[in-house]
Amino acid sequence: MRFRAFAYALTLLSAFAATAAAEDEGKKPEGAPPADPAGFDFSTLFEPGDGWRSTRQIFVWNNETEPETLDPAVMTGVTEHQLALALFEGLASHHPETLEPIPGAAWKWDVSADGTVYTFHLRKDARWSNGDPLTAEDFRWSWERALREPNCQYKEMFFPIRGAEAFVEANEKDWSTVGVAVTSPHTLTVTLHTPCAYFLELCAFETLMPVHRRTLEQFGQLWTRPENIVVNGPFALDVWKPRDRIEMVPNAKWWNRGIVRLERMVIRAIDDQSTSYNEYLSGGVDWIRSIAAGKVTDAQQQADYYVQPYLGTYFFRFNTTEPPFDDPKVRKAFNQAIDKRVICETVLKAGQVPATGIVSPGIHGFPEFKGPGYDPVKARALLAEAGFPEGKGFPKVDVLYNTSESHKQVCEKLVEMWKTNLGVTVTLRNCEWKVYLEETRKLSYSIQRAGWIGDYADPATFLDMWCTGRGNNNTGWSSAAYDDLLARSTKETDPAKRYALLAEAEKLLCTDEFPFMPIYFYVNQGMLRPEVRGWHENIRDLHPFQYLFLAGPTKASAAAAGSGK
Amino acid sequence: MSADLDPPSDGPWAQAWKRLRRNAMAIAGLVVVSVMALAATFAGTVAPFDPRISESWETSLPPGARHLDLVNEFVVTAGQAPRERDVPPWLHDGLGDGHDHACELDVVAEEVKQLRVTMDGAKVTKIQGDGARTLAKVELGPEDHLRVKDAGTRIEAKALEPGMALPEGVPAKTGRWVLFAEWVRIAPDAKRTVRVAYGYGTVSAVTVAGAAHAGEMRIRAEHVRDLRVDGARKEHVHVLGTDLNGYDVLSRIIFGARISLLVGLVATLVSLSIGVLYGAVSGYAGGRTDVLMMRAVDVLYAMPYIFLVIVLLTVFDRNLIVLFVALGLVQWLTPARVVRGQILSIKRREFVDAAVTLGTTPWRILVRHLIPNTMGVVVVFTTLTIPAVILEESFLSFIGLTVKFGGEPIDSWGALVDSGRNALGVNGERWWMLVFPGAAMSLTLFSMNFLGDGLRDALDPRQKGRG
Amino acid sequence: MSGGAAPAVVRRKAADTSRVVLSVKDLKKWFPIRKGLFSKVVAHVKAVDGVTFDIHAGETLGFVGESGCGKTTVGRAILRLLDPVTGGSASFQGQDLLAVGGDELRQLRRKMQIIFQDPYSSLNPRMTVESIVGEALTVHGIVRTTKERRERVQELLKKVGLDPVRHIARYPHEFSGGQRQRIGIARAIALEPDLIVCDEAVSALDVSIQAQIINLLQQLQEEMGMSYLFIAHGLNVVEHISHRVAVMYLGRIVEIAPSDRLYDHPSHPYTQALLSAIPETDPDAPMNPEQLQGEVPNPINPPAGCRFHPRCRFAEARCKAKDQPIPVWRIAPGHEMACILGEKIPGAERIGEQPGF
Amino acid sequence: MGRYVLRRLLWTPLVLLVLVTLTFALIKAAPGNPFAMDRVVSEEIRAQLEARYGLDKPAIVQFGQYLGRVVTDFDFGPSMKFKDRTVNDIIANGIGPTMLLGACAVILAVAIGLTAGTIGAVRQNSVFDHASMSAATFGMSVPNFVTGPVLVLVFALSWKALPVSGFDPSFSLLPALGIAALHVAWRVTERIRVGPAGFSWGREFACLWLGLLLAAVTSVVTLLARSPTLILPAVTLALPFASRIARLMRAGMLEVIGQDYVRTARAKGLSETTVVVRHALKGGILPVVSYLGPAITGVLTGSLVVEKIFAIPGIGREFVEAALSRDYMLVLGIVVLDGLLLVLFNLAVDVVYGFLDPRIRYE
Repeated sequence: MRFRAFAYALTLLSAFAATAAAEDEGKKPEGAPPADPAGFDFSTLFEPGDGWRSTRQIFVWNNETEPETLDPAVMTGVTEHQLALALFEGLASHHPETLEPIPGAAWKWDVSADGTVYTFHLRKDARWSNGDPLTAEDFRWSWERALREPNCQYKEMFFPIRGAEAFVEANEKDWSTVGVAVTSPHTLTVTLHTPCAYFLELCAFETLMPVHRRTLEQFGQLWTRPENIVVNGPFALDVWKPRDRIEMVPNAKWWNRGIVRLERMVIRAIDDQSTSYNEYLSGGVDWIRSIAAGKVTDAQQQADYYVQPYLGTYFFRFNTTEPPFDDPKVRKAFNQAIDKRVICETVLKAGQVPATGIVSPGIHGFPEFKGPGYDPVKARALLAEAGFPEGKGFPKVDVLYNTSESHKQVCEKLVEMWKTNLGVTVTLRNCEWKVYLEETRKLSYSIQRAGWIGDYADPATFLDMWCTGRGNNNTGWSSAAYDDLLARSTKETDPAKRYALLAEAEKLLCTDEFPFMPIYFYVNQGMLRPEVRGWHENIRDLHPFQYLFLAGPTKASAAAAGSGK
Repeated sequence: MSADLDPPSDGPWAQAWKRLRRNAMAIAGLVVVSVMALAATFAGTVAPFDPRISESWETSLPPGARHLDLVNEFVVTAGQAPRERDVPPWLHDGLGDGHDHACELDVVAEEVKQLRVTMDGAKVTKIQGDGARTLAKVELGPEDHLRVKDAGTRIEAKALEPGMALPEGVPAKTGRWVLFAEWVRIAPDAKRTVRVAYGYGTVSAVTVAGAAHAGEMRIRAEHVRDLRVDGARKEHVHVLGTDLNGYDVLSRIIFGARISLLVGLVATLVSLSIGVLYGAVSGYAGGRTDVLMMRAVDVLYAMPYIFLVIVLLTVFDRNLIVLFVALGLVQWLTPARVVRGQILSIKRREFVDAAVTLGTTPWRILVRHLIPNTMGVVVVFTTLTIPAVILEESFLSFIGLTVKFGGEPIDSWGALVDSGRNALGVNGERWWMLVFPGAAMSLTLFSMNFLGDGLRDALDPRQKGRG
Repeated sequence: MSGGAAPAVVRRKAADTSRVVLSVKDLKKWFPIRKGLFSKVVAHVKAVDGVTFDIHAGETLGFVGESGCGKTTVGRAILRLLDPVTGGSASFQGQDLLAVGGDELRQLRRKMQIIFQDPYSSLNPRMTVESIVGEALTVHGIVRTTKERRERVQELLKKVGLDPVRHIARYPHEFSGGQRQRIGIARAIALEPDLIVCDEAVSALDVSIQAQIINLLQQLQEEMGMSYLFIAHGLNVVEHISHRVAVMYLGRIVEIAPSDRLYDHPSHPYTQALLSAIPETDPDAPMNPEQLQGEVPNPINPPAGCRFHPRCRFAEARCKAKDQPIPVWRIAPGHEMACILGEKIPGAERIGEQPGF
Repeated sequence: MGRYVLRRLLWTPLVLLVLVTLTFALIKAAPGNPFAMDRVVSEEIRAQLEARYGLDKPAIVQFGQYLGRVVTDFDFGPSMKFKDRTVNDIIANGIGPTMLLGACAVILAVAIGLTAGTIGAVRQNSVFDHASMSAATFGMSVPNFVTGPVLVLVFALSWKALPVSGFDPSFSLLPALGIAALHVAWRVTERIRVGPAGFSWGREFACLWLGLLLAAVTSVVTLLARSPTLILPAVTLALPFASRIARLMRAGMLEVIGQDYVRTARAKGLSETTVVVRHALKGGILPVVSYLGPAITGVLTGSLVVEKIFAIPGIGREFVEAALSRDYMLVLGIVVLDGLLLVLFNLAVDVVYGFLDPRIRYE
């Protein structure tokens, strides 16, 4: 569950229309690896394409900024996440199109009937890049290390596992209380405290990826250097020039080496979005993951531009512990006074979808909730009911947002609409990211801008946090009925019934209560060369690099090949 | 030695002024700076538009673009006085001028969906609309039609789906290209004329197609095709165009001048006050005090100041006061040194000894005798520091340390220039968002520099031509 | 001051020798020379090295010597412009001049003023004549309103021969050198002081203007009765105005005598040399055999023995001996001189000595 | 002179101490936590983190430990943002590009500025003079975050002649060319060295200076010719300084040319070039040299912008981000480093100035 509002807010990624996809399903493409014994046929992911053999397979793309770390357990950001996907592999991995968990380091898994015990069977041929076998003990050690590592800030990812939360929060020393057991060198048994529908997705998440024990113990902080690092993913680190570029080559020891067609990835760290865009235009890179706000109009004219829905919601929190927003009527009035369509079409302009619910659409099988929409007359009536006819006597309130041009524009628009439709004057208060976070934590705001990006394709990622006392609630809002719905959903093992419970929870939030005010669902825009294949649209910004290849030469790949690499 | 000194005397300032007046460039600079300062001071009156109200459907209009004079939504109710924000200023003004007025709005209420169609030659490969969603197929209703955005050319098709070829008439291109299409759905009462009679404080009647309309009437500005007030077409013009958010560029520049000039002036005054006082005290005190104070300056001189400013601005709330202090702190060292040097030579002059023998207190000597004699340098420093500070501020805007002016969404020139450079298209599209704020800033800096040079020459003729 | 014709010589009034205004004893002012990393004092410039004299009420004491002899330093030390002095004492009207400070000093300053050599740098270019002359009045609270001040300043301007109406609002740069010096004088007399140090007050002026200013000073002395310490580098300048004249050489007084006596009977070789440097108006006078040779020695490291010996016509071997005191002789009432060979002068009476080196 | 340099060097630690203390105090006063994240981290995890970086101790203890580490081991501590890297490591990576870029910019600026200024002064009031001075005033008034993108637009996107961003310097030919240039410069300046009055230290230094300048310019031009990624950033960074230097140079030259000794030289019938090179240049260059101190500070500031626009892996980009993400250790490290550089460069400039202008005495 990553709640990310910074520069990445609008910039998420998705897929280029893979036009040539799956021409003839049944036939195994030439050069594809053998089918996996587990039953999942990886060869279906080996997309056929002409001309890749005659092309230097060098993929140059911009990863926006310098990664804070290459240690998967310590990572927190999108930038790092991209790199972890290439360098490491969890027990499960992602299907590049559907994002369903498919076998990764484990070739199959069994789940107990009550959904709480997972038995993972690791591949016997899985190896570290230095040739060491990858075993269940590697995972157990890596997970224990992550839970003990102070720098690991995503420990929450382990919390479905029995005893993990106590191990961290109560500073437990005894590992045996945690439901992770190595039952054979290649079998890992994980016990959860309650069923967790998305646990396999978590197993593909970077925090749960394994690290090589001997390397860490030998090199300490320096273990991620190109000369030291030992990985278990499809790519190995070759060059790391901080703030400039990272280069990767295929990991020769990876169990599915045959599927990897790229011979090299050059990953730039251009953080200025205008520069990034210019670099794409000039042919310097073949994929950029975001577009500068000022360049969107320009980019939309280009055929290479892509835009996709993204698993994330942009909303505003209300501080429900203090008047006037302790009154749900006021919150609802504020919500209905906003014409979200105008914000999407005139401010954001990248095809963002106006939001009336909190759960981002696109989660398979979960219906999109349609809450009350823009209705200034109704909004005024609600405000009058709450005791502020035409906004008279409304206390001084402000909108807190972190400094950023696009947030500013959205906030300005909101203020304008509240003024026009409700007669209420709201002032703007911006502060810098790290300060904004502290202010949020202390509830020192009236209205606060927020964004929430789901870490797994499950509605729970958007609904969990509104339970009483959850760390990311940050509104002071609490409802016993809501808590009950969520508790019941966790215990429900039937997916359809579970979704129904969650849908009811969303309805509870977004019909009358509105501890927050949803504005829009994120989209993800970028530019991608048509020559890049094996790259699919999806709502989570995940494009496993092992399936990518170039169907023809690009300027960037030619230049990179020319420079002697 | 004749004692006849008529005509009446000139003070040293008057003399400098005389010399300055002979310097055409400096005077031109002075005029420009004064005009800018006046415009900034009376921004509310001078600016044609409110820089806080964006006209969101009037984005990226080129300079000189004319537009119907409406803001976003037009909301009236018969028998009521409309709220200020709901109607354009002309209507509001008309309510109070003691006459009856009427305005007519031609409204076409059509629902337009934007479609982004990726083409390969004449073949449709992908359709996106309704947010970022990829559409499998677009089926048009009986009243619907498709048209090419901006050009308005009708696309004669009843459905749109990947794989199909577009009918002729649509300008086909080779290779992959993007067609922006509009899917137009016209409501049954699509075309109507709304007539609003108003005056004497209220809207007296709202009529739609001849029939009186009761209750609230909301009209989206983007649906209005024509607007006549008392029979005359009502338009306004954006002399320098509008920006990506629909703000009037000229008004933004005028309001931006407020911040930039204010920052420049106040930070300069802060720095010079500190610098002059410090330098003067140090120079006049002399001896160990002087050594100590100057060593402190040396120490501070070696600091990478911009780094400290950045730290300051990230540490404290980013408001104007902090910016003044931060920028002022950067700039005071050089004046302190120069003023000290001046004081050292001035304090040796005998009029200071004379003042001492008269029993004048050290403080009075400092204030009455020493500091006034450094004013020439100080004035020159002011005119040269202001542009430096304005540049400094713009630089901070660029690296993301924009300063807010009392919570108002008003940007400094630096921030305007930065958003202008971001908006600049590959072939120089939307140049006006960069060029005009940039020109305003450069012109001011230019003028200040010329004025500074001129002042230096005028105040200290021996230094002529330096730097 | 109606200029044009040669100025009439104003007779100087006799001084009141019964009242001593200023008494200076063994005054020393050394300036340290610092060097090196830690600014260590390595030597001193002994600008004034033991000077003793009195000034009586209404008297003009001429102070003469080549540049660098320390005469200006004496003047400034007395006015407390060079704090602190290295040694000695000075009392002004019985008050210890060197010990007072703060407000007391500022009160004392009302009674002692200075007129500077350079009429250009001694006036603040950013102030009008009114504020220059009137400043002292404001500072000491003598005037309360601006009107009162203007009236007082106008009176003063009239006194020094400036136009009280046309000149009062002007800035210094609009005046000629002589006029500026008058402004300086106006400023000095504004507080009606008892002593004015005229620090080469006329040296920078043309000869004709010099006479005008000197006459003005004498006139003012007659009217207001203050004493002058009149510093000059040539004996000719002080001749007419001084009651007594002191001759300084390298930080010490070598001879002091009533004016007439000194010019008629110069007894120190240095005084003789200075006198002979005055251009003769009599074309028949013989060429001067007593011209000074050489340069003034470095005051950081003055010659051993008699400081004048390297340039002295009469110097003998004993004059060069180190560490000997220099005897001081009285030749006539009020006429004293310091010379190792003083016993050769008839009637010389040894009355004391200056310390040697 | 030597003593002056020594004294200035002795001051350096004090300067740095004040700098560190000031920065440390500021940072400690800052709201916002380096470990604040967009998701809420429980107090236990946060406490563990703070303990890891020593933030649980009182500020004064932290400061003491920090100073101790810096002084004894020259260890600026771990970065709080970059979990795999230390501040030393980050600075070591970033300082090279920043210095290289800065050096290129300063040398380019000096070369362009001196040439334009000299020609402007010699051909006073000519078309060239007016044009170059207008350009210079303009160059001083346009911020480099405008010049940079416009240059990119023209040279990289429209003409496609240069890359948009990156950092890929190539040094292969540099040493040879540098030596060759020095040799040529020596040859050329020989004509000046053999003046009428024989040996003179002042003239020797002037020649050496000129020679070094020529060599530096040649090296930079070679470097730029071989490293296309460096051209736009170097030019962007150089322009405002070139403008200022051109103006200073022109004014300085005009003053010198008006002086008697230059008139005498002309009257002696020496050629215009000889007069300019042998007599006027040295005097005219003084204001330029005294401007180099501030220019170096300016280059450091400007590199923050240029590094961002051209994605150069320099120290400036690190700094801004470090300040925003409250990476205390990195902020401190960079501030100290830049302070040190500034002190040393300013000292060097003062020394050069002292050589060029015998009137200046360093007590």
